[in-house]
Amino acid sequence: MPTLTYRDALNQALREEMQRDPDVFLMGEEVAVYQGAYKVSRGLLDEFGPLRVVDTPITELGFAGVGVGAAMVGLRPVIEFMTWNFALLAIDQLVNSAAKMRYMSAGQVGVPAVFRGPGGAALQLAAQHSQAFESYYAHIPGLMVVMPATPADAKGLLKSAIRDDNPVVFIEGEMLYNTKGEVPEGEHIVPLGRADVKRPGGDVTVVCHSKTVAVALKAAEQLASEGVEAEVIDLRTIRPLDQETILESVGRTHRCVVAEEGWPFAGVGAQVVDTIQREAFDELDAPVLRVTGADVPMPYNKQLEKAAKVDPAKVVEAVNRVLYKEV
Amino acid sequence: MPTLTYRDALNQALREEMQRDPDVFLMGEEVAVYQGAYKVSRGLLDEFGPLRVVDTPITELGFAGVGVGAAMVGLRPVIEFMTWNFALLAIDQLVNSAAKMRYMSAGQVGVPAVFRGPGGAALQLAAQHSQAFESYYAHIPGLMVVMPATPADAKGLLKSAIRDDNPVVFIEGEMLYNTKGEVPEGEHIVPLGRADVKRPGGDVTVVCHSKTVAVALKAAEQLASEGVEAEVIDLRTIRPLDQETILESVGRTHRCVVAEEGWPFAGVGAQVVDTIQREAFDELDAPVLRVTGADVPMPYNKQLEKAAKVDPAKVVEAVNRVLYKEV
Amino acid sequence: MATRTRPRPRGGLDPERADEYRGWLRQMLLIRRFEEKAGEAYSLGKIGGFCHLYIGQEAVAVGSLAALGPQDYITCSYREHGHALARGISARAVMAELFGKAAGCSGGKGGSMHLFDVSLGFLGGHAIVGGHIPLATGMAFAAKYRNTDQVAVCYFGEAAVNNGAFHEALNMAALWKLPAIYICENNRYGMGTALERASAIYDISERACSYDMANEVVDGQDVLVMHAAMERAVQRARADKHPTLLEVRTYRFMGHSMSDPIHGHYRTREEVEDQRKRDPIAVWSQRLIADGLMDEDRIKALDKEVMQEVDDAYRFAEEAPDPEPEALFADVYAEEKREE
Amino acid sequence: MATRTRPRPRGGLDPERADEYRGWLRQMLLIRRFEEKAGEAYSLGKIGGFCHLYIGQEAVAVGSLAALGPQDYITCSYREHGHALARGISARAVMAELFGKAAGCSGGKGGSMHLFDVSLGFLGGHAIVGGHIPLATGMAFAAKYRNTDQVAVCYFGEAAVNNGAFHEALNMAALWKLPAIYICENNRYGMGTALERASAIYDISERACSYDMANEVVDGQDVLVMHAAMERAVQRARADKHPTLLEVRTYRFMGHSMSDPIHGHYRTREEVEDQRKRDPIAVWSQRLIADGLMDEDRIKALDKEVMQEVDDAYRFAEEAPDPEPEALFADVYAEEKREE
Ligand SMILES: Cc1ncc(C[n+]2csc(CCOP(=O)(O)OP(=O)(O)O)c2C)c(N)n1
Ligand SMILES: Cc1ncc(C[n+]2csc(CCOP(=O)(O)OP(=O)(O)O)c2C)c(N)n1
Ligand SMILES: [Mg+2]
Ligand SMILES: [Mg+2]
Repeated sequence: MPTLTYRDALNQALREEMQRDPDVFLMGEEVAVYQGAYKVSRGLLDEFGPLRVVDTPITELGFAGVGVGAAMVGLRPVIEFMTWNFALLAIDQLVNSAAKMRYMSAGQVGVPAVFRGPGGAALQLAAQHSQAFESYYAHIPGLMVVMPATPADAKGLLKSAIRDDNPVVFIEGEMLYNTKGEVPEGEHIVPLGRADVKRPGGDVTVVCHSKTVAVALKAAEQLASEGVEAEVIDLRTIRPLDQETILESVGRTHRCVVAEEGWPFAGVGAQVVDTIQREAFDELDAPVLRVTGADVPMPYNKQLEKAAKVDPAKVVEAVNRVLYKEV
Repeated sequence: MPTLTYRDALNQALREEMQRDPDVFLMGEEVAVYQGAYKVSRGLLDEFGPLRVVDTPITELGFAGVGVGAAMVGLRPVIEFMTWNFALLAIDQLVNSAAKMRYMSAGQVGVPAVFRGPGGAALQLAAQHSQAFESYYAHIPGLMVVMPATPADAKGLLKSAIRDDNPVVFIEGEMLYNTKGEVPEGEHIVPLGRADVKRPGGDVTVVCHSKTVAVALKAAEQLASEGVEAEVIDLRTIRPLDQETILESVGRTHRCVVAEEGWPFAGVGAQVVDTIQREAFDELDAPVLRVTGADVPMPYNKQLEKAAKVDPAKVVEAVNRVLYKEV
Repeated sequence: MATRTRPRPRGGLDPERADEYRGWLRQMLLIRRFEEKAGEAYSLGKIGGFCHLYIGQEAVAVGSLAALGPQDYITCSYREHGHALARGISARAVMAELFGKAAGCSGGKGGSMHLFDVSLGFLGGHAIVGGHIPLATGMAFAAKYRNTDQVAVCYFGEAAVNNGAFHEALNMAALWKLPAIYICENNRYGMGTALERASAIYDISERACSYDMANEVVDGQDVLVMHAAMERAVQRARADKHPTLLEVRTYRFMGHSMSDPIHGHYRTREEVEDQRKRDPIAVWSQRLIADGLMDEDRIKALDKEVMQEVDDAYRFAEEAPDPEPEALFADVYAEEKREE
Repeated sequence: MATRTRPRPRGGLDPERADEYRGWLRQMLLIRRFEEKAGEAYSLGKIGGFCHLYIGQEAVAVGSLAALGPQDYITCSYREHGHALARGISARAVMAELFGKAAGCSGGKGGSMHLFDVSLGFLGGHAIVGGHIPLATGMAFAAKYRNTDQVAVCYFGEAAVNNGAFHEALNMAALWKLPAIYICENNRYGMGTALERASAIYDISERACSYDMANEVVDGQDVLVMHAAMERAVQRARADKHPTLLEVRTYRFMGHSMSDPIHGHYRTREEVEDQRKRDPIAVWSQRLIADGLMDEDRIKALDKEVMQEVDDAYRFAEEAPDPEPEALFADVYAEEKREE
């Protein structure tokens, strides 16, 4: 199987879906001539031309709405936000237009659009450019929220997202774009709504998604060296949440830690905790603990930023606490 | 003590604070000439004039930013959103400007502004006008989130919010404006960050806020008639969350139900559940259950809307479940 | 392009088009009677939520929609009963929607502010001011993308032009040469705020200069003038693939919504009385009579006919069943996603 | 109001103002050398995140800020090193901020895109395109509210004018007659997108017509022209309480940020070379020499002097300590809220 970067896996998914379906087009800032701010759309303008790979002015609200409108009449737009930080300007169109159109029209008008781009922090981009908003979109009935952690999932999930008839919020990671992994060629589809056990283990369940998957896997390695087998569950799709996979694992391990890049208050992890304590109350031998980004705006300084982010040590420490291990 | 409506209590707080501090002004759509879309600002234009009670164009993003800018140089704006549904257009200014300015400037520039207006559903206003977004703002470090449920709290909390040096998101309820209650005259201050036990009880804790407080109290009455004493805790301030009051109560009742108007996924209730199971794991005799709005866009039809909303029966049912009562 | 106000077409009405002209009068009468009935039903509590009547602006929807084809796309604000009727959604389906019934054009789930009929290209009533302007722009983009001759028309009020969504959308439509027609129904007020207190310039059409977009100021109380201006805009969109901004001068005879008095803090009774003198239905009736295409009696008969249609719609809406309880959880996601 | 391009002021430079004129050259040189050093430091990994250099646009910040008083408010985009230095924040404080050090003007927590110095009315670098335009408008509102003679100045790029925030803010500023000056630094590109591919009209200044706002097109490569235009705008704001939109034509000699090549997909090497011929520092140096207020040697000496200042700032930044770990949780809320 060929090895690709996460970036090229996304590029491959876009290219294949645009070849497959003439209704699919890509629109956003710098996606065409500039080949993408993060080069995810490299080569697409040459292959598909300016009508299907469209550069926009800096108008997140406007072009998100253009995407919704085009989807309302049957096209399949892939709308790129240069980063999800800027999508706050467009959230009205996602929440009030995309997520509600099918319902308000009693099923007459769907919005088969994908909204994608990198979310969360990169390196030293400071407060306004380092935010994880998945909980905002996962809060909304009518939206799907997908966050691939590996190149293979990036390709398979983006293809599913583009073919899905619902508005899909697809959040990538700037820090993931250069990561490499094996990616099946051609028709590789990863269904939406299914979590993936990235590492099996029987002592504790670690639920994570996107960038925290690599963090959890590192933590799991260290824990293994200490004789603790952690099962690492990558949610992959945040909404709808794959409760079965989570509950099945916690039913075996009786202990759980939930890691996410974002802020703690009403984050995705809070929902995972709510689900587990409700559905598996009697299974739990310890409270479910969360590892999140520090509850502060992201500072620019390198050391402070490092301290604010989730890392393997923090996950290991939380696992030891749910195992009531003195360290 | 005089009896006032929630609306007039807010009006009184605005008037008193504007009399007290010349830096306080009110800005928003229809707040001046029209006397407020919901008449909360009735009479203020006459008393304070057009420079301190300012009608704006329909530009939520713009006038929210104007408020933040004015606050950055020391004024104390009270920015009214006709409803919080429309504030989605302005959320970039709340999250990226208001919440982060103090941090990005290392404490040099604060934003002592209040953003207020009604949130949640009224009656048959349908999908785009019936949404509860408190979890969005409570997710953000740098913001305070306040939601009064009674006229007295409305006055006391709004006065505190206006005097607070942080950006405060102050969410009212259209369905609360006409509710009546005793309101202390003059200097009545309710501190931010403190929940309030609206009804004491020893069998189960019901955590609620804003409109669900009245719902919970009705449920508590019915439960009392069935011999169950529910303690009703009104959060009042969502961020910062008053953990002590919640945990002290659950420590006595060992059972808890959390009610909120909004959607379930990553709602405020999810955070309350996360906090309780983490801090009071060994105290719990049952999982904490949540009662939320249905996980759908709000339908227009009256019956469907009713079915989508939180009501006393749903709270009673959840309480019976955490009490493992067969009914 | 400069702002132009075209003179009212000179000379007599073309007798060849008599039926079409009478049809316009019928549509305006239907909207008027329908709205009166809706107001009545609202007062009786049969209609809930917000209800924004179109009385006084009928000539805008009727004159402009008459210039479109069945393939075109239409989006409106929450004040869209008139547009829905003029586009051909039945009075029964619209009234049933206002009553929240399953037989409503949005299955009772949308209500007054969210009327849809995809078979007619009627793509909503939208309740976030300015929010549907980018949507219409996206529909125009789709027409260009598919290289069809479709036109996307967007109706909004004059208060929406100050909103960022208007600015962002019109710039893209002009930049990309999209077949879009933006119809600003300038009824002088956004709720209680007069245009002059919300916009730095009072000629909305001049906003088009920021995008080098074709624009016209149109008398919205004269259906013939409205129709002529719309035909020019449609031609520009279909043939030349150029968008247009039409500023249509009209007036709302009723309050902003049913919960707003007709005159109050923001406008005087005198002003409203004065405006009522140019009732679009009277203006057109007189023109048809003057040109001998109608007479008082035939107009009375026509009015009677539409009143019956409205009464029938009212009865239908009253008797129609509510949606099934299961409808609450339907249509959140596409079929196969239903379970989630 | 119509768009006007004023001719380059005629006649010789006023010898009385020689020191001021030399000061402008010194500031431009300081910014140039500072940016060159910052670019160097970035390549060495001493500066992280995004770093947007101001090289080529120096005359805009220097010429315009020279027309302000100490009481005025300034807000900028993320490309604000030059404005910070021209306003008087020390090279040490700015460089230390880029290095993320506690001695930086934002305590090391803001970085290149978020420079602040409240004592100088320098209220940020902001990184959401268009986001600070309403903020500046609010500061102008505060000046009017307090009835002071303050002016609020906002710097942004030409790509920001397509954003809704620009539209909403300028309409309010004109509607309310606020003492605001909006300076659009038109360097022809927003990242890799040429103005012509993002805006339906190419004369940004004409956007002011939508708000009946005073406006000028200004040659941003000539500091004297920039200063004269700014003086007119300041007068208009302070005395007449009218806002102004200045479209300043300039050019970015470097890439959009340190991670963007100088020329690439979106502009040719030839274009950049050609533009460099009107280097604002060369233009002003020649003028001063021509008018006998400076000579080659004195300019060399001045350049040496600022280089030393920059080297000192660099050393200072390198040796300065990082913020204390506790700084992570400080400044989220006002003091008394600190614990939360
Ligand atoms: C973004 C947003 N802000 C505020 C409102 C509340 N609101 C509903 S209609 C309206 C006035 C709109 O006036 P105009 O655009 O002129 O349309 P008209 O009602 O006159 O037809 C306002 C402020 C809203 N629906 N959306
Ligand atoms: C709302 C938003 N969208 C996108 C971006 C990413 N971005 C940063 S700078 C930039 C280009 C801005 O160009 P211009 O306004 O001309 O300023 P210049 O960089 O030329 O000084 C873009 C797209 C952003 N920071 N904010
Ligand atoms: Mg209007
Ligand atoms: Mg630029």
